[in-house]
Amino acid sequence: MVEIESLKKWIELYGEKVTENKEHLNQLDSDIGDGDHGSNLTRGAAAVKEKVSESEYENLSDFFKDIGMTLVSKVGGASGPLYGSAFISMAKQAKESDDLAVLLEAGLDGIQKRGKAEAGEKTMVDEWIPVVEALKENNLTNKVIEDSLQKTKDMKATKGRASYLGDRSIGHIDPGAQSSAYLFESLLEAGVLNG
Amino acid sequence: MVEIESLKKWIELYGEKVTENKEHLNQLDSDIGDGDHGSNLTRGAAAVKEKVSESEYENLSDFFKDIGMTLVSKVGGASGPLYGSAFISMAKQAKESDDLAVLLEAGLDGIQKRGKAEAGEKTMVDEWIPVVEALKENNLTNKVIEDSLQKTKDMKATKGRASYLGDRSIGHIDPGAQSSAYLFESLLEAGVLNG
Amino acid sequence: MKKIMNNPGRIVDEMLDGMAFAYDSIVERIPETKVIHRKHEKNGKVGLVSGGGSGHEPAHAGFVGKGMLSSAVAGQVFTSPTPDQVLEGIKAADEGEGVFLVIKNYTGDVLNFDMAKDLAELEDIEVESVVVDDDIAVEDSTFTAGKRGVAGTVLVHKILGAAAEEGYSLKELKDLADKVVANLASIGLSLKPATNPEVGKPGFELAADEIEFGIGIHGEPGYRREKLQPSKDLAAELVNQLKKEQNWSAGDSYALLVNGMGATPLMEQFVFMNDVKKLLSEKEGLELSFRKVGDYMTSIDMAGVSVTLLKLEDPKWIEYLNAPVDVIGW
Amino acid sequence: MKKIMNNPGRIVDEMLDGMAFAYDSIVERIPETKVIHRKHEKNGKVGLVSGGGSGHEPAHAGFVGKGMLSSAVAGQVFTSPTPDQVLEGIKAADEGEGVFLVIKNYTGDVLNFDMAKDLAELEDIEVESVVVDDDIAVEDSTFTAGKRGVAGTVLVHKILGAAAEEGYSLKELKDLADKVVANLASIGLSLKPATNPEVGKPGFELAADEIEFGIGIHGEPGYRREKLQPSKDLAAELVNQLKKEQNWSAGDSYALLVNGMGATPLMEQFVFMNDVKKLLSEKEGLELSFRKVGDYMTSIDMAGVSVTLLKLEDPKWIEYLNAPVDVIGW
Ligand SMILES: Nc1ncnc2c1ncn2[C@@H]1O[C@H](COP(=O)(O)OP(=O)(O)O)[C@@H](O)[C@H]1O
Ligand SMILES: Nc1ncnc2c1ncn2[C@@H]1O[C@H](COP(=O)(O)OP(=O)(O)O)[C@@H](O)[C@H]1O
Ligand SMILES: [Mg+2]
Ligand SMILES: [Mg+2]
Ligand SMILES: [Mg+2]
Ligand SMILES: [Mg+2]
Repeated sequence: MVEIESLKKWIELYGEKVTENKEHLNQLDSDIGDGDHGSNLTRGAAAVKEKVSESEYENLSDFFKDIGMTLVSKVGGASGPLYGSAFISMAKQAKESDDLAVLLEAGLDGIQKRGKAEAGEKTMVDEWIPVVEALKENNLTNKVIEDSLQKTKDMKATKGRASYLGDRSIGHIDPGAQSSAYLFESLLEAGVLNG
Repeated sequence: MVEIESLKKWIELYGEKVTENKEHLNQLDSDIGDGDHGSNLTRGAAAVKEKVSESEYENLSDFFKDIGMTLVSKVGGASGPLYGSAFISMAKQAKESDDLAVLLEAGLDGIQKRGKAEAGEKTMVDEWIPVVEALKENNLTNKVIEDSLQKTKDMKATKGRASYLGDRSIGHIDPGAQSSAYLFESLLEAGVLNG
Repeated sequence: MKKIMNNPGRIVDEMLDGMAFAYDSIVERIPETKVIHRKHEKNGKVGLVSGGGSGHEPAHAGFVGKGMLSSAVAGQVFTSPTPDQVLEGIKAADEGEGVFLVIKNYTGDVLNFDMAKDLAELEDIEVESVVVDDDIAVEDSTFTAGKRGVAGTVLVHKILGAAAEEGYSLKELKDLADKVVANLASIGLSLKPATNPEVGKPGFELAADEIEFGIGIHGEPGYRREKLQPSKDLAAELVNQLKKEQNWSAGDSYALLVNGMGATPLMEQFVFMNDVKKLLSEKEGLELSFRKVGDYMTSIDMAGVSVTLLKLEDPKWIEYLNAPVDVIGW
Repeated sequence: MKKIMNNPGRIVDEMLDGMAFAYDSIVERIPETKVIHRKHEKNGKVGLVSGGGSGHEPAHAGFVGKGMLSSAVAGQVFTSPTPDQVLEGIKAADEGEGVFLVIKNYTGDVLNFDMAKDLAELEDIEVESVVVDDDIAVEDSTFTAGKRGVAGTVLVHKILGAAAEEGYSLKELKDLADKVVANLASIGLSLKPATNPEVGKPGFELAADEIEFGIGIHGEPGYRREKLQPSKDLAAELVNQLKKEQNWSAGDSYALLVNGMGATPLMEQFVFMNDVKKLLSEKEGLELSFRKVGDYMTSIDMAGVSVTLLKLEDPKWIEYLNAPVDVIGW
């Protein structure tokens, strides 16, 4: 069972991490994309912060829905609808469950429904899948997060903008996997799991 | 009295000098103009060479007229009509005189009628005036040519493109004076005066 | 980065305001949105909406007006607009007969426009769409996001715009769009990368004597780098790629667009057109029934050109390409 | 130098061929000349001819066609065309009612066009002319060749073109031209110099954080260099210079042209327009009855913009500015 307060903390930390690492995310995206992933998410993070800090939430679903809608309407690009769909899907799931593993699994499902990416295509999905697995088994650690991230390096992108590079996408970390790693690191730091 | 053969030599040498020094003329023109004086005259020299080498001349006037018309129709820019007018004016004068000083004085007159520049305005005129003077006194030397050229350095341009620079035109040799210096150096080298 | 701008974060807003002010007889900006809408009065025709990341000016807002787009939705530079913005564009364009979306094939655009379509249908606006994927530099396989949408999109706008103006139904527009896109192929090259104002440095690097074939309009990688070479050789390379893709027969009728990338002087574009002409018209014997040269689908300040060929399957398309329009950038 | 070209010495020829091919319904190249002539059939009106060095595309050939120029004469890059070429342009333009020349104020252009005028008169073609000198960055004194002719020239083409189309006599065109030129003022700035293909290196140097105010369209020096600054400050500087020159009163009617120098993305031009608007319209209260943004009088691949203001002394000028044309570049 998760508390809204700690979730707020989570999302706040995530926003901070993305903002601090804006240039790094842009750089990763420059290497295999168009260099805007950090700028996109920073814009989204600022909007989410404003939205969430202004509101009182009675239930998880409204909280996730606000985040999802804000991301969808502020981020743009590929990552906007994907992260947005994750949170909107979590909002739906939150009406039935408050188990974090279940919620994040619904989030992953939202991303995959929208973006059609499977494991191994070098997208954010490659960060989400192992994390959701670990959560289910109750052993999400920074190592899991970091290992999955590093694994995207050897993958060849077959979805999204990086797929235009073909083999040349190999050797680079996927920017969306990196921003997802920040999301899950923040989850650990915010202590949501201990809640 | 001048011979057409030596004049042909003169014009040939002039064309060679301009062509060899194309970059230098462009550089002088870059400093205080638009950097094309060498390219303009090289284009003219090639056309004059073709025209003159194809033709047999019975009289001076036709020879000068061909050169003048060719320059007018091939050079463009400010220097095209000015050099062109010089030779066309010499062609007119050649119907009455074959004295080189008289001819070149007519040439200078053609330039000034067209371009309205007086002495001291930092134009080709500042090379022509002292040369014509020297020719009249029968003492044209490379020193006269070089000295007049160097004097344009301290002048402030008040005609042509260089005038936009105002005081900043000071300290640079005028490109049209430089190309005119080549014209007169060639005159000496071709031995027209000894003719 | 040397750019005429104030705040990179506000560059799109200020651009849209400048555009709406300068051409207020043709377009207006819908307040509080990133939508440029035509002033042309509504007369019960299908609305045509396009858009995408900014930085491709005059695309897409420059094609809004009588005879072309009803509205254009601008995203941040090189970033797809969001679904709520696209929805605003759709709502403005709707004249009761449905709205047709022209989407360039990028994951971001496809996802955002698709979400907008869902939203519009919730508001009872019928929506159809086509995804333009004319960039043959990219392989169209399951291992890529598919071919990218580039300059050929502008020809789609023009042809569909004229057809919509003529009164085509949503369904008819969809059929026409599918046919046009199937006959469309583009390919580009770059001499100098673009600098996204929000990023502040060039999207890639090219040596002083290097060019890249097959580059995308957001600086996506091309298929080969080579030394700078004469225009006629550059033209030959692009034309060869197009030839491999399309089945040319002498006498076939094509529309030809030579498109500048934003920082390529028109002088160079015309020289390039002259070389392309020699290859297509004199050597291959194609009938180039429609020709156009200029900046239509740019990539900010990239130097380079692209060539688009549209096989004119239906002679009516020539009419549509030549139909008069009242827009800023055609 | 990175340019799409073959032989720099043939760049103008190839450009003209490319242009005539691409737009053969509007223009033709007169064989063996550097003249682009409109295809519009002759109907006994005064012919309008302009031209100058190349490198300013779409000027001048891009303005040839119904409602604007009858012919445009192209010189080498940044070099005035020669009198024989101008004469060809005049002859092509002549419909029996005389020919009017629009000359930009540069020594070369003035001398060559004047010689052409003499030649045309020998062939019994009546010729009148105006010398456009709208660049207020240069002092108009006996110590200079006078103010330069820059982007405002395009508005002269447009207004005179519409008037000629309406049937103005040579004398009436001359009066109109003099009035328009007297009310015209332009000023520009540069972020990056142009490279003349025949020269091979930039015409001047600017540091990475430097801009120059008052630069000419051939890279002639401006009046001051400063650090790069926000668009609104750049706009304020140019607007202030124009204000010093023209006597503005709130409510006065002006035409406004924001002109790109060739390598300036439209995005930046629109942002700049937005800042100019705030100053002229919101602060000074001018009535901007006609507005236009884009590349009209460029300087090859220079990055920069210019602002042109034309005081609309006669409301008819607005009509002329808005009159339809069939040209490549308006
Ligand atoms: N089809 C997809 N499914 C899942 N994730 C995707 C897909 N396409 C792209 N992504 C993710 O989006 C990231 C890029 O996001 P971003 O740079 O913001 O958008 P854009 O590519 O439109 O510029 C990629 O690094 C990748 O992780
Ligand atoms: N009014 C004038 N009278 C005499 N010479 C002039 C005049 N204006 C310019 N010139 C000469 O022309 C030269 C420049 O020629 P050129 O570079 O070929 O033409 P442009 O200035 O049109 O590019 C100057 O260096 C100067 O000597
Ligand atoms: Mg990206
Ligand atoms: Mg010069
Ligand atoms: Mg993007
Ligand atoms: Mg010149």
